[in-house]
Order: sequence, then structure tokens, then C-alpha cells
Amino acid sequence: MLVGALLPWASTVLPGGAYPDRATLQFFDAPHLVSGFRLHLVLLGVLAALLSRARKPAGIGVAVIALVHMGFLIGLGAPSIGGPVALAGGLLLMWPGLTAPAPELKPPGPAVARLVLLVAFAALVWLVSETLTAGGQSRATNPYGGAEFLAFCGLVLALACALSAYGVLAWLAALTDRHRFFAFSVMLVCALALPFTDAGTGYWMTVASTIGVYAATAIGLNIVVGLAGLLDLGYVAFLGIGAFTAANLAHVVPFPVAALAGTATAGILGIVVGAPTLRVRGDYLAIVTLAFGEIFFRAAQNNIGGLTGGANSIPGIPPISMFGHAFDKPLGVLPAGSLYYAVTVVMVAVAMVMLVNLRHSRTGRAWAAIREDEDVARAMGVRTGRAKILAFLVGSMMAGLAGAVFAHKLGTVGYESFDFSESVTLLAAVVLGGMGTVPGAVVGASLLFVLPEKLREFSDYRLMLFGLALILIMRFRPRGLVSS
Amino acid sequence: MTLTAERVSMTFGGLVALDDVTLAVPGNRITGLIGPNGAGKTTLFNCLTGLYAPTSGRILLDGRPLAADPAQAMRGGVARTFQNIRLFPGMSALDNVLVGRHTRIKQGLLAALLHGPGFRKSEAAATERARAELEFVGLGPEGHMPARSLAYGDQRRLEIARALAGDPAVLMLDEPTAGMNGTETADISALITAIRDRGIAVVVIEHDTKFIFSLCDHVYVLVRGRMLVDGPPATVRTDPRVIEAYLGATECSK
Amino acid sequence: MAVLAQQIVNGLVLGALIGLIALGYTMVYGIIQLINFAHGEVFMVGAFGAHFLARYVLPEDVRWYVALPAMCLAAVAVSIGVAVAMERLAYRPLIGAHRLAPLITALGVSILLQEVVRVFYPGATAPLAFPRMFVEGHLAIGPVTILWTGVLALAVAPLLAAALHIYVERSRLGRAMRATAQDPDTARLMGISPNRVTLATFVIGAGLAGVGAVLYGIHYTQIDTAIGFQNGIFAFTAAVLGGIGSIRGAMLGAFCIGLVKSLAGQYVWGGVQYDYVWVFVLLILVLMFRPQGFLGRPEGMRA
Amino acid sequence: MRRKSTAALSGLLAMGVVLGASGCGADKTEAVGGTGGCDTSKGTLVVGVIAPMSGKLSAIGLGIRNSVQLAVEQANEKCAVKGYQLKMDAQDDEANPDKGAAAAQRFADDSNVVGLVGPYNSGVARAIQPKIASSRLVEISPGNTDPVLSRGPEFATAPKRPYENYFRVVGTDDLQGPFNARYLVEKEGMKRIAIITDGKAVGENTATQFAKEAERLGARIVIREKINENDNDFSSVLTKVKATRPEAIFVGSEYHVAGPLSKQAKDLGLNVPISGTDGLFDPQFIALGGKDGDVATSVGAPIESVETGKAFVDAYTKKNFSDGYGGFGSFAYDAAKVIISGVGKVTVSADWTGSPEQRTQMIKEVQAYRAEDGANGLVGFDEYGDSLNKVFTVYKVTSGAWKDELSDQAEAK
Repeated sequence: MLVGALLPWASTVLPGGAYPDRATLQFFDAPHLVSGFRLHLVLLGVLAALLSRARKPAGIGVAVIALVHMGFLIGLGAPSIGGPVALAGGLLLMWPGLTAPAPELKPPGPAVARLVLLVAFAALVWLVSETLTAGGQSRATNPYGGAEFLAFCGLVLALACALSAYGVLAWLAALTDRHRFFAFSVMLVCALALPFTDAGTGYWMTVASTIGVYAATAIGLNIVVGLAGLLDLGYVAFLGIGAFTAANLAHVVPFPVAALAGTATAGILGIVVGAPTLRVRGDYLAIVTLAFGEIFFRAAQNNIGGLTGGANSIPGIPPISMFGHAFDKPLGVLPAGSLYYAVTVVMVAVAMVMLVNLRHSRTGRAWAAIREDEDVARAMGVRTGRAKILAFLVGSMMAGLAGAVFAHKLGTVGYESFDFSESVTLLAAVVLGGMGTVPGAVVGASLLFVLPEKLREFSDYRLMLFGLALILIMRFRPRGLVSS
Repeated sequence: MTLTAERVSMTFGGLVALDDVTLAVPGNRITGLIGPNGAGKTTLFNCLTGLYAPTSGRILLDGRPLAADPAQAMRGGVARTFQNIRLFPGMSALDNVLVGRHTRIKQGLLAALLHGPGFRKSEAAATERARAELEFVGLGPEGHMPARSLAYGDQRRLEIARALAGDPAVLMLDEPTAGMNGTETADISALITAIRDRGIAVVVIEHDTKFIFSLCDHVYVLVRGRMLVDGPPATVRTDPRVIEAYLGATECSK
Repeated sequence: MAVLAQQIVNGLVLGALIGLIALGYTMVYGIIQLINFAHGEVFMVGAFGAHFLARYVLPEDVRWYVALPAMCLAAVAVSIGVAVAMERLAYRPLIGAHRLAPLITALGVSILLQEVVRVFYPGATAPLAFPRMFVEGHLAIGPVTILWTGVLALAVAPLLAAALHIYVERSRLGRAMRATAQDPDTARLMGISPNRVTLATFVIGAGLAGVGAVLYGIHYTQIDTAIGFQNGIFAFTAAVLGGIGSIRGAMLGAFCIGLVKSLAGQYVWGGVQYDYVWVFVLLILVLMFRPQGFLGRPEGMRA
Repeated sequence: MRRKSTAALSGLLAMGVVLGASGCGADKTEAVGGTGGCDTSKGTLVVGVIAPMSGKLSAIGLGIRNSVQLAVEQANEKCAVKGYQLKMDAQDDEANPDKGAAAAQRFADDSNVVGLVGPYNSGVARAIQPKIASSRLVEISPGNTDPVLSRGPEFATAPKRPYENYFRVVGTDDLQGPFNARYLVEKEGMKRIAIITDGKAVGENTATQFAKEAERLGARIVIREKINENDNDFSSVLTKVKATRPEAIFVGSEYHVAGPLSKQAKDLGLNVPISGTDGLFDPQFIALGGKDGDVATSVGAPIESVETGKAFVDAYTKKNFSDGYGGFGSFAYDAAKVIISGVGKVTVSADWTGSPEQRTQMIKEVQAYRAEDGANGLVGFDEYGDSLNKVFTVYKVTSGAWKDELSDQAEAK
């Protein structure tokens, strides 16, 4: 066991010492002074040596880092000694599968709990910012960005597993649940603080606000799919309806009105699409929604009623402008796009509150009952038709609002943004994060949009990996990565 | 409150499942419904709970016709359990009971979105009531458990609690002791009696005649879609027609 | 008149090709109530299997009566291989899982297969020319023309459907299938292994899709990774239209879809650009108002 | 702070890899191309590329990327930018405006980026333009043909340049469509023409411009239909078209639609020439069913007829990229050369800092650029940032291969 703990350590010494010309690990810690491979490995080694419960997580982390490292070096045609040694160390650490249940930690007093939550969320934001910037922005100046990012993910994974092994994550979750309002406020503030971290560049703000738009949409989809169990395969159409509505009104009315109109239009069409749910169930419903999605796509492509711009899309949508400030411009020290980021954070927060509040209400329980057994739900007095249409209404309105922001943020709206693969991506986000869970859709959307940004080397495999992920998650973790 | 079936007939295609059946379920009584396999018990049950619309005849609740819609029947005060347990497996026991209370909770969508004080009050009241029902059926500590991980007998009890949460005037139990051993059956008997003592009319469908005769205040015997006999257990039990039809039929089916 | 006749012929040929895919949908749904979204991709990989054989294995000057059966065999083999792997690895472990799980898995399999072919098959990032192995040219009846490949499709598809129908009605396995479709639990009690029946259903469906893929390829002379999804949706619509679970219904539904698409483009407002829309509108209407389709039996209400 | 150090250390890093690789005798050329001999002490400058490198248009996108890579490597060999090494950073936009905008934002923020080649899709360009306008990053598109991008919504009547950092090296739809029409109507004498489009922007716009010019010249557009881009079965639309007895069909789409469409038309007994724009001009068109007599117009003179074009093709072939240069590789190559030349001039007087002033200077250099030796002949820009090279060529399928018919200057009306 001790050997296992020492091996990753040894691996960092090894290449630096005896084989300087093959000291492949060295290349990686150079651009990453503070958090290079070596440091990670040493850190995990120490972790494993000192804390018995953390041994397995540390092993996982070491193995991931070693694998990433080896994979990239093999890709470069340079063999390494450190890699296999580290891998062996990682596997050794994982070997004696200590499966003692995580201890249950006692909840502290409210003051301490609040402090803990404050620290935890601040740490989370810092971690998010670090993860986003890991590996740098430009692939040209740093060809190992992908590797660094993945290795960093390995470290984060190991830390998360270690915390979970000590019951800290469950404890935090319990605290969050207990001090729901406080936790939520802290989280909101922390999320809004992201532009002040390393990730505060125009680029990451653009990416983050895009994620925000899709996350809000995914939360809406989560209401339909996760809560009410109605599989909607044409959901992106509502994002499109919101966007086109806002785009058409952009020059006529101020943003809040346009957003409201987009939301309302999407809601009305949500009811139209939801209407067949009164007669159609389960798999057939999925097909009906897919058909609606396709009809919307064709209609938008053919510029139906002159409302969608057809092939030429609708260009020149002005940015949101409020209090005399256009949202696409930098604000003080904040980079361009920060304001859009703030808008989407608030939107996601509202959507999350909606999801939570609805879930713990009569309506939410009725949805869950319909999802579990529609006949019985009806026998229990649930007006299933009305409840299902309500799910579509709420879900589509959420997407409509997100669509309005989307239109203004992007400045142009065209039908291509709303094809079937976007619906699939949204569904993948919901499934990946966990159907029906609150952070699920946000985590899912973030993963699905950050990973492709960070791993552009694999852009050709993106959809393939989505497909694989859908299959594997349904098989091994049907409740998603973040299970409730 | 009285639930009555007036001259109810039900045909599926050419098949006559119920033929001119009349029955009355008074409050404060446990009414048994027995009959051999294929006698039409479940069909009658489904008519009484609004799942089927009878081909002819009427179902009345306190003299008012009951709509052929389970949701409306529930609102009207007719709650039921299922022969093969049908809980919401992924939801907690408490949430299952809260769904049973669905028709009695008043919450607007906007209130639900905002979780205002009125909403909280209504939610707290509903939860309190649901906990009371869980307590009543003996599942007090199991509230947070997912329904699917409860023991078989407890699932039956949970179904009853769920039905009770809707403030029913009539509780319809479809083979509540199917698959249970002697002790469990006795427990359910006691539970059913306790429910009657709350002033709720109970209707029980069973194969187990012994159970029915020992429990019920009034028994109906259904054979091949027709109401053969009805009366207090003592008279029905000794009625030669019942013995003949019932035993004969069960023997055939064995 | 000539235009109408020609459009009807166009629709029938398209219908025949879709029909072969629809049979797979209808059978799988009939047995395990799964919309096997990925069935269209089984068709697609079959087309690429045949393409591979013709392009990289067969000699250039091979005669059509050798090439065509060989390509069919290759397509059927690839399709069946993929379908069996799919059933084993993706669907079977999900028995008893969450209700949405199989459908989402099917979607995942569909995307995975499309992408695997697109990324790893040489040249599949763009449409590929399909080898022209059959007699070129067309049959002309008055002003109406049909390609010989279309004639072939019109002949083969109903023939295979009829053979399948007889097989399901008469054979032991066919009986087992019908029994499983009616009531899987009882069928199990009668000694029928639902796993075997399910697998057999996948195999038969894949085989038909493989043949369909070759017919499709030689008729349209190009294939790409999207043909599976697009035609799969049409085929599913056809299966529903005809009454899912019914073999005759699937064929009938497919002809209907073909006719709707070609006639709507000609005669209905909006022209060709909206022809798909009408197919989808038809799908929605059928699902809403006659979910049992033309030839299916209405589902009994479950209490 | 860290980002700076990352940039500064990246040079070291690159050296490290070379050392490490040579140390164990592994062949490693891809990471660093030809620094040999040149002074690269001042660091690395980046030429950004945004193109659709995955999805249906990946063949075009990869051709663009590889061609820029080629231009960058050649520049490094020739020490074109004194004191600096050049790198290409290619970002996939998946033909999605949102993805493209995010990538453009990334380049705009990065002071090492000297210019941007891309995007291919006009829709993506619309999302990118406002994103990078304030950063003054110069953008040269190798494939946008929508006239609005350079001359504003009133491009025909009241042209107004919306973004002065936007340039393009290809001709616009309002040139190519009419050019195609003039050939069909004047040279081939077609009087009844049908139009089939695929609903995508390029196809729709060229078709509209085509129709306008054809009608002006006295031909009749007998029918205009839109098909679905994923369709393979055109029998229905062709039956409809056939009933209008056209003498030619203009197809506003790409080869994968037009090729099978040509064959299916013939099979239906509608044996008339298919005509289209550069999307058709690909050998695959013929493989997929294009027949003798079918016509495609394409931007620029035939690449083999230009000496420098041939050189480009040879150099590209030598690099053994896994994908061909596609329809727009040569334009991307020219665009990259314009940027490289610009940065070469800007860095003569001062080191590159990426300041807005320097980027503005880049815009000026690009505007002033003029060379006859592009892979497609003349490279230069007019006051709207549009290409000065308005030469188009008509190609015709003759005995199963594309053959150039005539090249001419296209004039905007």
C-alpha cells in the first residue's frame, strides 16, 4: 500500500533524474508552473499516503493523469517512462478497493454552516475558473492545452471523489438543502463573480453566456422530460420561436417587451404542441414532438410568413441596451460580454428556482405521478391532460425566454440553429446531468459546451461521444451524473 | 354517503361482462364483493371507480350520477387501490400519499412558482395530513423511503394511505390481501375495520371467502356477470346457491 | 394526366424502398414496444457494407447478376451484425429500466452509428457515389418512365413482405413471435425465450433493411450517412400509419407515405419545399386520431 | 498574469518537444514546422482560421484549414515575418453562427492573433462581424458570397460598407448568378429555364440573382422549386419541373444534390443541361450522376491556367494532407498570404503588440494589398472590401470530365 502511494511520487522523480532526455513530464509542468502534472501527481501521492479513505480517489486521479499524459505523448511519438510508472501507481492505489461507507457528518450550527457554504461556493467558482482557463485559450501557442485540461479534470475528479469518500459532498448537499435560500443567494453571487476571475475574458464570457442560454433551455426541457416524463424531441423549436419573435420585434420594442413576447409566443405554441399529449402517449408522443420540430425547422427554412428570414436569416438584431449601456460592450474593468453573462446567470437562477419550486408543489407531484404511472395518476384525481399541457407550457416559455436572449446576444438568427441535432444536444445535457435534478441541466449543458471548446482536437468525434454517452449513461447511471 | 350501481350492464364487443347488476354501498359499512374468476368483479369495480362507462345503467354517489372519469370519481369521494399494486415507484412514500391528496390541495401555478405564505401553509397542511395517514396505516417512519424499496405488505398499506389521503367517502380495495400470509391478513383486517370506524364506506373484492365473511357487514356474490345473492355474511355463507356456484366454479378453475 | 401517373409511380417506388425499412420497425415494436430509432442506421450501415464490397472487394468488370446478390449478402451481413450487437449491448441490459431509457438509448445508438461511419469510412464525410450495378435505363409506359432499378424495388419489396408474412404466420419461430407480441409473460411460461424471439426479430428486420439498402443505393446512385435517419423517420411513420405490428400495414403505410410526398409536392400549396411537412402532419394526425393505424387493432385500456 | 507567462514559455516548450523527440529518435515534425534558419526570437504570431471542420461541410472546411497551414509553413520557411514564427490556429464553427462567434471572440481577445481567415458560411460571418468589430481584428473570408456582408442590406442600390475590417477574396452572389445566366441565355440560347434550390443561403441568393439577369435577357423562369437538402429522391420535383418543359435547369445547391439530380432528370426523360455555381464544380458531381453538357461557373480563372495556381496545387499535394483542398482552399491560401504580408509590413517598424492601433494598421495594409500572383490570379480589394478579382469561368462536363469553356470578367450591374 505504501508502495502504491509512493509510486506516483517516484514517477515524478524518475524522469527528471535518470533519463533527462526522456523527461517528458517536464514539458508539461513548464507552461503550468503552479499546477503542472508533477504537482498534481505529488499532491495526489501525499493525499493517498496521509488519508486512507482518499487512496482510491487519488488512484483514480493518478491513473487519469497518467493516461492523458501517455495518450498525448504517444500521439506525439515520444515514449515516456514516467507515464507507465504513474499509471501502475494509480492502479495499485485503486486496487485494494476500500469500500467503507462514507461517514455521516453532523450538521453544524447555522452560522458555521453559512460560513462553510460561503467557502465551498467560492472554492467552486475558483475551481470553475481554473478549469476553464486550464490549458490556455490558444491551441496554436500551446498545443498541449487539451492534455493539460484533461489532466486538470483528473485532479478535480480525484478531489471530488476524495471529498465524497469522506462524506463531505453529502454533507454539503445536506447543508445546501437546509439553508436553501442562503445557499442559493451565495451561489448566485459567486456565479456573478466569475468575470472577476481568470476566466474574465471576452471569450469565456461569450462561451459562458452561450452555456447560460442553453442551460436555461435545458432546465425548461428538464421540466418536460425530467419532471413530467414527456420525451420531447423537437424542443429546440421553442428556443427558435422565442428567438425569431424577439428578432422580429427587436427594432420595434425594448428588450424586456421583446423577451416577454418571445416567451408568450413560445408558450402558446407549447400548448399547441402539447395538445396531442391528451391523446398520444409515451413513445408516440416523442415522435409527435419530433414531427413538430421538423415542421418548425422546414417552415423556418422556407421563411414562413416572412418571419424567419429563411435562408438569409434575420441579421442586425441590436444588442440588449438598458440604462444607456449596450450589453455587448465592456463595462469598466469587466470584459465585453460580462453583461450578457450576468443576464444569463440571472435567467438560469430564475429557471432553477422555478424548477425547484414546481417540483415541491402539487403540480410537481402530479407531473411525477404522471411520469411514474399515468393511469394511476388519473385514478388519483390528477387531471393528467391539463398537467401535461402545463408542463409543455412552462417548458416552452422557459425556452422562449432563452431564445429572446439568444437572438440579442448573437445579433443574427437563422433556422440552422434549431435543427434536430440541437434538440439531441439539449436532451443529452438533461440526461447527462440527471433527469429531474436541479443542477443537472446546468451541469449537463456546461459539460456539453465546455468540453468541445476545450477539446477541439476531438471536434470530429463530438457527436459520436454524445451518442456513446447517451447509451452508457442509460446503461450505468440512468439517473445522470448528478443524481438527486 | 352511499354509492349505488343501478341496473348496470357492460358488454365488450359481444361479450357480456355485467348483466343488470344493482348494488348499494352504504357508509359506515364494509361491503364485500366475491365471485369466482371471470365473474365480472373487476369490471364492476372499474365501473364504480369511473374507469369504465357502463353500457347501460347508472352509477350514483349520494343520488347524483358519477361521471365516467376516474379523476372526477376521486373528487367525488371514491378512492381505490389496485389488485396488482400500482404505486409511483420512484417517488417517496410521503409523495405518494401527497399525490393521493392532490384533489384536496388548492394551489395556483403562480403560488407554486413563488412559494408565497399561502402556498407554504397549504403545503404544510397537506404534508401534515399525509404524515397522519402514513401513521394511520403504520408507515410513520417510512415516509422518506422510495415506494419501490418498501416491503410488499408495506406497499399495500401505502396504497391504502394514498387512497385515504383524498378524503374518500367510499374506499374501494381490490384484493387487498393478495399474496399475504395469515398475520399480514389479520393486520389488514384490523386496518380495514379502523377505516370503517372513521365513517368511510369500504368495498372489498376478494377471492378469500373466509376473509370476506369474517370482515364484512354485507356481502354481494357475483357470478357470470349477474348478482346472485346479497346479504349479511351469515346468510350468504349458508346459501346453497352460493356454495354450489362458487365452489363448483372454483373447482373448475383449479 | 401524365404528370399524375408519373407522380404516382414516383411515390410507389419510394414507398417500396421505405417499406423494407418499415417492416423492421413494425416487427421490433410489435415484440418489445421499442421505437428502435437506430433501425434507420441499420439500413444505412447496410448500404455502406454493400458499397465497401463493390468498391474495394469485387473486381471492376463483375456482372450485375453476380454483383447484386453479393452486395445484398454483404449489406445483410453488416446490417445483421450491427443489429445484433445493438440488441445485445444496448437494449437487452435495459430490460426493466426507466421508461425513457430505451428510447434515449436508441437515439444514442443512432447518433453513434452515423458518426462512426462518417468519421471512419473513407470518404463518408461527403455523399458517396453508389456503384451502378444494375441494368441502366428505364421502362417507358406511354409518357411514364420507371427506372429498371425502380421496377426491381417494386417487385422485390412486396415479395419480401409477403414472404415475411407467410413466415410469421406459419413457422414455429413466427408463432413464438406472435405469442410474445401478444403476451410476453404467458409466452415465457409456454417455454418461449423472449430473448431469442427479440433477437430473431432484430435479425429479420436488419436483413430486410440490408436488402432495402442495396435497392436504395442502386436506385438513387448515392448514399450518405444521413439516409438512415431520414428514411427511418419515414419508415416509422409508415409503420404507424399501417398499424404498428402489422406486416401488411407497414407495406401499405409505406406506399401511402411515398404517394403523399410525391403528390403533395406536385399539387398542394407550398410546393416541393413543404412535402416533408405534409408527411409529418399526416404522422401527427394519425397518431392522434387513429394510433392503431389502418390495419392495427385498437389497444385495450389498461386498468 | 499567468496567461502572459504561458505565451512567453510556449517557445521554450516547443523547443523542448523537439529536443525530447530527437532524444529518443522519434520523428516529430507536425508540432513545429520549419523554424530552421529564421530568427524567431520575438515569439509566435497566430493566423486564426474559422471554418466548418466537422459536419457536412467538413471537406470544404478542412481544405481551408490545410491551405492556410500551407501558407503559414511556406511563410515560416521564407522567414516572411522577421523575428517571429507564425502559427495557425484553426477553430471549428460546425457551420453554427454561435460557435463561430465564440471562436471569433477568442481570436479578438488574443493579442497574438494578427488576422482571421474565415468563415465559410455567410450566416456565420454575420454573427462574427459585430463580435470582432471593436477589436479591429482583420478578417478575410475565403468563401462568403453574400453581398450584404460587404455592401450592406441595400447592396444593389445604395451600397454602404458596414465593417471596415471585413474583406473577402471571392466574388459575390450578385456577380456569379448573373454571370451564369448570361452564359446560359446568351451563349447557349436557353429561353425556358427552371430553378431548383436547396433552401440554403448561397443557393437561394445566387438563384435569385440568376433569375433577375436571365429575365432581363429575355428568358423565362418557368418554375422555381425548393427541395430538402438531405433528400436523395428528386423524382417528384423533377416530374413537376418536366411538365413546364424547361430547356435547362439552374440548380442553386452543391454537387451532392445537383449530381444525382442531373441523372434522375435524364432518367425521367428530361434530358436538359443542369447549370449551377461553384458548389457544382467538383469531380464528385460527375461521379454522382452529372452528365455531359452540364455547366458550372466558378470564381477565378481555371486554377491550372494560372501559373501560381498550379504551384499551389503542387505544394498542397506534396504536403500529403488527408483531405483535398476542396472548392475554397486556394482562396484561403490567398487570404492567408494577404494577412502574412500585412503583418510582415506592420512588424518592420515596431514589434507586434496586438494593440488596436496595430490592428488598424493591419486593416490598412490589407486594404492596400494588391498582387497578381494569387492562386486564383489577381488578389486585391475594392472600397467595400470585396475582391477585385471578378473573373469567373464557365466549366462544362465534356466526355465525363470538367472542361473550362470560357473565362470572363463579371460586372455588377
